[in-house]
Amino acid sequence: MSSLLKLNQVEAFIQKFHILHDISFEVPKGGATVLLGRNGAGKTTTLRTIMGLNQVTKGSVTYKDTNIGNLHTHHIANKGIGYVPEGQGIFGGLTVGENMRVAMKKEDETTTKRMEWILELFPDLKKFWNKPGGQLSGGQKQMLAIARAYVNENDLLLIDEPSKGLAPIIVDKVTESIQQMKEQTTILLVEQNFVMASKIADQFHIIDNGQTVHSGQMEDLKNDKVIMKKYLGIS
Amino acid sequence: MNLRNVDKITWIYVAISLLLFIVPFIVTGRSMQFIIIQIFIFGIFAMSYDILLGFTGIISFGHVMFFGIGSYSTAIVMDRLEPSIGSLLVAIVIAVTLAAIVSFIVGVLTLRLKSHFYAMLTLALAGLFLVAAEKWRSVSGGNDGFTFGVPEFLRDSQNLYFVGLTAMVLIFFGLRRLTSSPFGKVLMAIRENENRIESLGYKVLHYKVIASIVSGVVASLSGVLYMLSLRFVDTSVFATDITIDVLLMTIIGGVGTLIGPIVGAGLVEFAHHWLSGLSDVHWIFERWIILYGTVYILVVIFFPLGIVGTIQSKLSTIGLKNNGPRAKK
Amino acid sequence: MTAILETKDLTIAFGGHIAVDSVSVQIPEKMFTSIIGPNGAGKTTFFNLLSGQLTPTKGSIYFKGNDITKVSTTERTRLGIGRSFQITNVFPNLTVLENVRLAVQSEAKVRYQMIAHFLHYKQFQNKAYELLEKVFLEEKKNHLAVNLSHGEKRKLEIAMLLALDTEVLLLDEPTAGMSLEEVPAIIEVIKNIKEQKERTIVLIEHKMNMIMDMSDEVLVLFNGELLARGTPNEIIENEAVQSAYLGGEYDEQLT
Amino acid sequence: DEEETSGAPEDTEETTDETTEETEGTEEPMETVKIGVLASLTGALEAYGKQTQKGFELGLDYATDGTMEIEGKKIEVIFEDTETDATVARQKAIGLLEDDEVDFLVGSSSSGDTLAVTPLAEEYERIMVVEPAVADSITGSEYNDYIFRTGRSSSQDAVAAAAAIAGEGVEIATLAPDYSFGHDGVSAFVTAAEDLGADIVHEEYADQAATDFTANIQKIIEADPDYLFVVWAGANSPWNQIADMKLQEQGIKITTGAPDIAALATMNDLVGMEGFTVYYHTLPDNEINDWLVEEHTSRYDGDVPDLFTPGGMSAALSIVEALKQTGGDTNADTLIETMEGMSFETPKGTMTFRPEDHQALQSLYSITLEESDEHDYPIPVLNRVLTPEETAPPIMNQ
Amino acid sequence: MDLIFSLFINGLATGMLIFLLAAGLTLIFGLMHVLNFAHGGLFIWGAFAGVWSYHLSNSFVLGIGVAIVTGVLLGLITEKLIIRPVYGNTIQQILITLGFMLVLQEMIKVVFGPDQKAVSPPEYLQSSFMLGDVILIKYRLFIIAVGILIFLIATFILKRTRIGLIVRAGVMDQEMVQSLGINIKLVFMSVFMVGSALAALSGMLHAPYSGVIYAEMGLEFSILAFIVVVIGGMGSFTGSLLAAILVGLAQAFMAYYVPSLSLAVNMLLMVVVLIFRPQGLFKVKE
Ligand SMILES: Nc1ncnc2c1ncn2[C@@H]1O[C@H](COP(=O)(O)OP(=O)(O)OP(=O)(O)O)[C@@H](O)[C@H]1O
Ligand SMILES: Nc1ncnc2c1ncn2[C@@H]1O[C@H](COP(=O)(O)OP(=O)(O)OP(=O)(O)O)[C@@H](O)[C@H]1O
Ligand SMILES: [Mg+2]
Ligand SMILES: [Mg+2]
Repeated sequence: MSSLLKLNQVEAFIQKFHILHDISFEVPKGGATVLLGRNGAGKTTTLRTIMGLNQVTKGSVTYKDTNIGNLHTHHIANKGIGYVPEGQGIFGGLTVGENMRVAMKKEDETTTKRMEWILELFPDLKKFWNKPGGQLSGGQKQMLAIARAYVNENDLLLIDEPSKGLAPIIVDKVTESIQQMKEQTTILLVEQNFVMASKIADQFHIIDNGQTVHSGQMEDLKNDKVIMKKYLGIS
Repeated sequence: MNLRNVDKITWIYVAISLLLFIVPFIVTGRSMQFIIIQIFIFGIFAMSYDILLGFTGIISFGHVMFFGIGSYSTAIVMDRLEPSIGSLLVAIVIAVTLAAIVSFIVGVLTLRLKSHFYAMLTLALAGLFLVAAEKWRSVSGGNDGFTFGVPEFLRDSQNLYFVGLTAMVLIFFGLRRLTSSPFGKVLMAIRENENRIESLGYKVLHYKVIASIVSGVVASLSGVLYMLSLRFVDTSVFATDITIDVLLMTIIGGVGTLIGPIVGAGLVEFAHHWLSGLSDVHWIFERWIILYGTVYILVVIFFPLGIVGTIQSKLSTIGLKNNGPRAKK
Repeated sequence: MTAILETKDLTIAFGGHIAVDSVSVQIPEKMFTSIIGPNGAGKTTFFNLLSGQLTPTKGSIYFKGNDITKVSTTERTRLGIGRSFQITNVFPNLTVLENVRLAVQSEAKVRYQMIAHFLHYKQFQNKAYELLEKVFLEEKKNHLAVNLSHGEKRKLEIAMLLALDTEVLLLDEPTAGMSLEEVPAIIEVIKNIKEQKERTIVLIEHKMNMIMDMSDEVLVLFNGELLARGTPNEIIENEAVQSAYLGGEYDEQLT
Repeated sequence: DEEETSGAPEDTEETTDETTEETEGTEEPMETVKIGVLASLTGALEAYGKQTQKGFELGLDYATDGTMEIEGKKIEVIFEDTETDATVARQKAIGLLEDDEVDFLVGSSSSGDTLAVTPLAEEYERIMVVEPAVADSITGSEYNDYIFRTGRSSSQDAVAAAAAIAGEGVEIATLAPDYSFGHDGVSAFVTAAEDLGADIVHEEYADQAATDFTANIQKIIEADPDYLFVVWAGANSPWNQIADMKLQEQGIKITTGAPDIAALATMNDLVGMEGFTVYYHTLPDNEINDWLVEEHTSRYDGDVPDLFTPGGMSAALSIVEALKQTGGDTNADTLIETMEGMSFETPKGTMTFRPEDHQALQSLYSITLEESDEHDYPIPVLNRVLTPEETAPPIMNQ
Repeated sequence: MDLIFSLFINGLATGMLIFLLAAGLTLIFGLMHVLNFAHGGLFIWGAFAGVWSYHLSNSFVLGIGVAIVTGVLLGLITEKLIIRPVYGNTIQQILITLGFMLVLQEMIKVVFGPDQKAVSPPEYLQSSFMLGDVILIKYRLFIIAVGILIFLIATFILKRTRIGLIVRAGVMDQEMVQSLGINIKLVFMSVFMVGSALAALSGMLHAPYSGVIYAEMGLEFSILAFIVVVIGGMGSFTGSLLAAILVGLAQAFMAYYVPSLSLAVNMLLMVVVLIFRPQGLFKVKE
């Protein structure tokens, strides 16, 4: 299986702090991969490093067989990588519609179609189309952040904790939408909601203290009590 | 940080202050003493600005109004009464009272206006003071200004030096205490996140107003000293240029450090003195102001947090590393 | 049982949008009340009204029988209503310890002390440290809050709220984004507070198992209105709640 | 900030000089007379400061025939830049007095700088020759015995202006910047003009930094005077708006003090204006001026001396003359005694320090602005010389 | 009536001139939130370079062209060397741009000499004509026209393209904008260059208006521009236009009716506006 994205012994610093020590994993084309780990393990930092928001100080990040480790963020994004950041990254002063417009790379028919699909998925966004993003509720912001990533045609989607702050009913919807997305796009997910993660992901990697410590198929993990307990605290 | 540690720093400051008391016996040139006195004066003024900018996060473009209030109170009292220590005290009382009243009002306005809007409003208020000084010519002497005498004792440059230094040292230790008190910690929190502090049970407005008053009063004292050193007043004591100067001193030294503004004042005064002196050396330095401007640019590039701020943060990261917050198991 | 907090006809409109619509509830003293509801139902807004961040367009709020509708945020905190925030809201360039210490200091009512050095208040430092231990954040005490990971910031939020030691604790999705292993521990902390110190707790959460496990009573908000209230079991059985919130046969209901 | 210059002329000059020897012992290292000159050598008033500086240097050269010696003493000059900042001026002055131990102070380009320094002259008992600061208070309310002014004062300007245009029944309006300089100038003018029988029909003050003067000019049009007397200084000026508003076409004649050459260039629309000036190089008719023009032109690339150049020269000439008369004695009391009432020759003719307030009485020039083929600015053409007696301002230091 | 009309038209022209001054700053300060004290430096450079070439070639249009090019180039240099390291940090911006302002201002004297320079409008824009009793100054009508033109173009561009949105988004969260595939650095640089070009253009247009240019005018006028941008409401062209006209009219009417307060008119206006509208005339959503 050819891998779409491959991290090889990646190290990264934030300012003077050494955060990522040795991150190595592959994301196969098609399907979904989830990163698991405790708070502060380095999951978010890993995604940010892939996006070029942190410098890779050692190791390599290979995407479609090219090293993207030292590219500018916008170049990386333009290679077809979409990103839903942890803090949602909503432009508070812009309306929901404007937030979407900033994200839209082109305005053609497919985009319009996607737009329709998105608004069906998150009717709240339609309802609050002209409301400043900063005034949305926490969950609505989360929806907007996901919607922004959905609107473009991407080859890879990096999604950081999509379920955070969402009502169960919306979590179901988002889960379903990611499952749909999987058909055209590869997904790399960070998620604490284990139920959701196991519904979506095919394989997992566990990060602990800035290192990838365990990998495998999601199917197997559900039954692997030892790993679950050791790294995820689930018993 | 522990007590012993803090004491060490305090001792260093005390030692430096004592050293400064010896300086006039070594540097006897009045002209150089005059420059150093200006550093004391602007050091005080810049510290007062730091209370606003560095500790409370308020940018004001009109801080000079308090300096001007201090200046005119002194000048007018000295001119109208006889130049004695008694009238100096009267002048200080008037200066402090006026500054407190004005800074109270200005401080209350921080409630309504945020960041740039507040900055511009203060610019406007200081501008109105300038216009008032210009217009009320019978009292202020207007743009031409007037000269006046000062108490005999302060006519001596050395004495003035000691008075300026003492004032600066006292104010420095006072403000340092203030900023490291529980009150000061709340100010810093306001700078960081004004909205959050309310839901911790603190009244933002009270703190801002108190900070504004402290800052205004201290600034007016620097105005008083300025007059003692200059013995001449004109409307330029309300000019925006002075706000800009003091802003620069504060930033160059490092905001939120208190000692930084003094260092900044020293650096600005000496850089100014030295660079402008270059023009006597060679005609090529006729445009020394270009070099002076370049100094500012270089400071930002090499000392992004100001001189003291940058050094402090270098030291503290070393400290943090030793503490090993993220010990790898 | 007496109500420590009570709202009457509480309403707020943002422009034309009514975010909280005539909500009248009593929050019983020393109980654990949870608020659930779809995203945008008005839960956080309701908290904002209780804590004074927002002023209602209509209706009033009573704390221990006194009308506090016009009382400021600061005063409400001092009276005994503390809250945590859904979107993390800390002091970014202060250290973790200093963040908590500010709350401890407020609780100790040392507010305008300008003369004494902070280090004379050693007990604040210790208390803050203890609280950090409770939320598993003591290792990060000297880090600037801005450098924390998301989950760590959530913990800091909780520590600050605990430090205030108010009679009422309003918790807005405290465990969102917190890792699985720590959620139970944090829940434990919250429960202990309620039981040992006899506090009143109001919690907004989307994690149903948590709600079921902890709540004495659950309020359901929907489109700004109080849709239902009852014990956790009653609520989970409620069909309206199921379709609007929990999923299942939801379909077009939300629009 | 600056105030004195451009709109009205100022300054005077004079010279004398001497190169002497007085001593016989050539072995001995020669004694020196030190002079500290304060001027704005950078900043907004830089052009004026530089004129003073050049004038002063030329003055010494002229007076000592280039030897830089007087009564057997070497003359040493130190120029300091006040940056048009009172604090800097004071600091530099202290430096000059203390560290360099100068015998004379000269300066400066701004009244504020000057007033910050004059008390030092008294304190250190050194003579200060004020040039070209114009504020009346320098020789008025802030006067002290050590101050002598070769520059003309605001009131002198005003009196000159009045002499140039006022007469029985003439109706005059004034326009001036709304600060001390403008108010001083106007009030002195009003007194002088009314003495000459004129009627002041309107006084208009405008924000000096304003972009738009049309509202002010509108009011003047409504007052419908025969003359509009403008006191102005500083780069930002109302001239082109006065032209745009067609005052001259509406029968209102403009009069003002002609400024320095750079500013004259902004007055092209005012050709035909009658006014006065402190100096323009073609106006005075005397040997010193001829020398000044020639020497200045050859030294500075063909540039003629400008508004304040002769002032700088006069300051130098007055000092040399005084030294000559005291035989090189720099004792301040002796000098004061000598200089009070002393007359000295300058590029502007004879000047005399009035004993009462030490203001140098001097000639000013009544002129008309005329177009010139050689220059891209209108040139002042002499109507008549206003004599020192005519332009003597009231004594204001009592 | 004539009087009021005359005051109005002159006030309007002043307002438009001030708007031109503030237009560049509306982008740089209002939209990008860069507290650029060197704006006045760009303004004087536009004025001096433009006037120099105008006088050399006798073509006013060429002068305008040169001013704009100067603005663009200086904008490029300024953004790359001075502003880029300090985006988002107001305190550093103050220091570095003030330093740069000193350099720019003093360099003017090195290049063009320290003297003030007289400037008059080209023949075809000179003088004035009378409409009844009202004097209409040609150059002012020209300024009004240019002001309206710039306003329309700017509004059109900001409304019709994503650029305004992207800049505002970029100010709120640079990283996120980049993550959306936008080269925000390039966008910021371009906007900064346009803002600088506007500053330089207004310097050039201002020159014949006041009849004289001098190095110190930069700081003086940039304060006016800051006032306008802030009371207009930070980043709104409509706001800046309105604020500028308000300032222009206030100056004209106060100078006529309450002359004793005309020194204070800008400041008073700002105090009044900010007390009643703490967010400026046109509140831009934060
Ligand atoms: N800006 C920063 N400066 C210094 N340290 C940082 C910074 N951002 C994150 N860290 C540290 O890096 C580590 C990893 O953070 P990261 O955000 O990647 O964690 P995470 O696995 O996403 O955690 P969470 O589940 O809480 O979101 C944490 O220990 C955090 O404190
Ligand atoms: N300041 C505001 N201005 C305008 N509308 C607002 C504001 N705050 C909240 N709203 C709107 O009010 C509604 C309720 O928001 P609220 O934040 O209370 O929802 P919530 O129940 O907490 O949702 P979530 O579970 O997503 O956090 C939302 O539609 C939101 O867009
Ligand atoms: Mg994370
Ligand atoms: Mg919420």
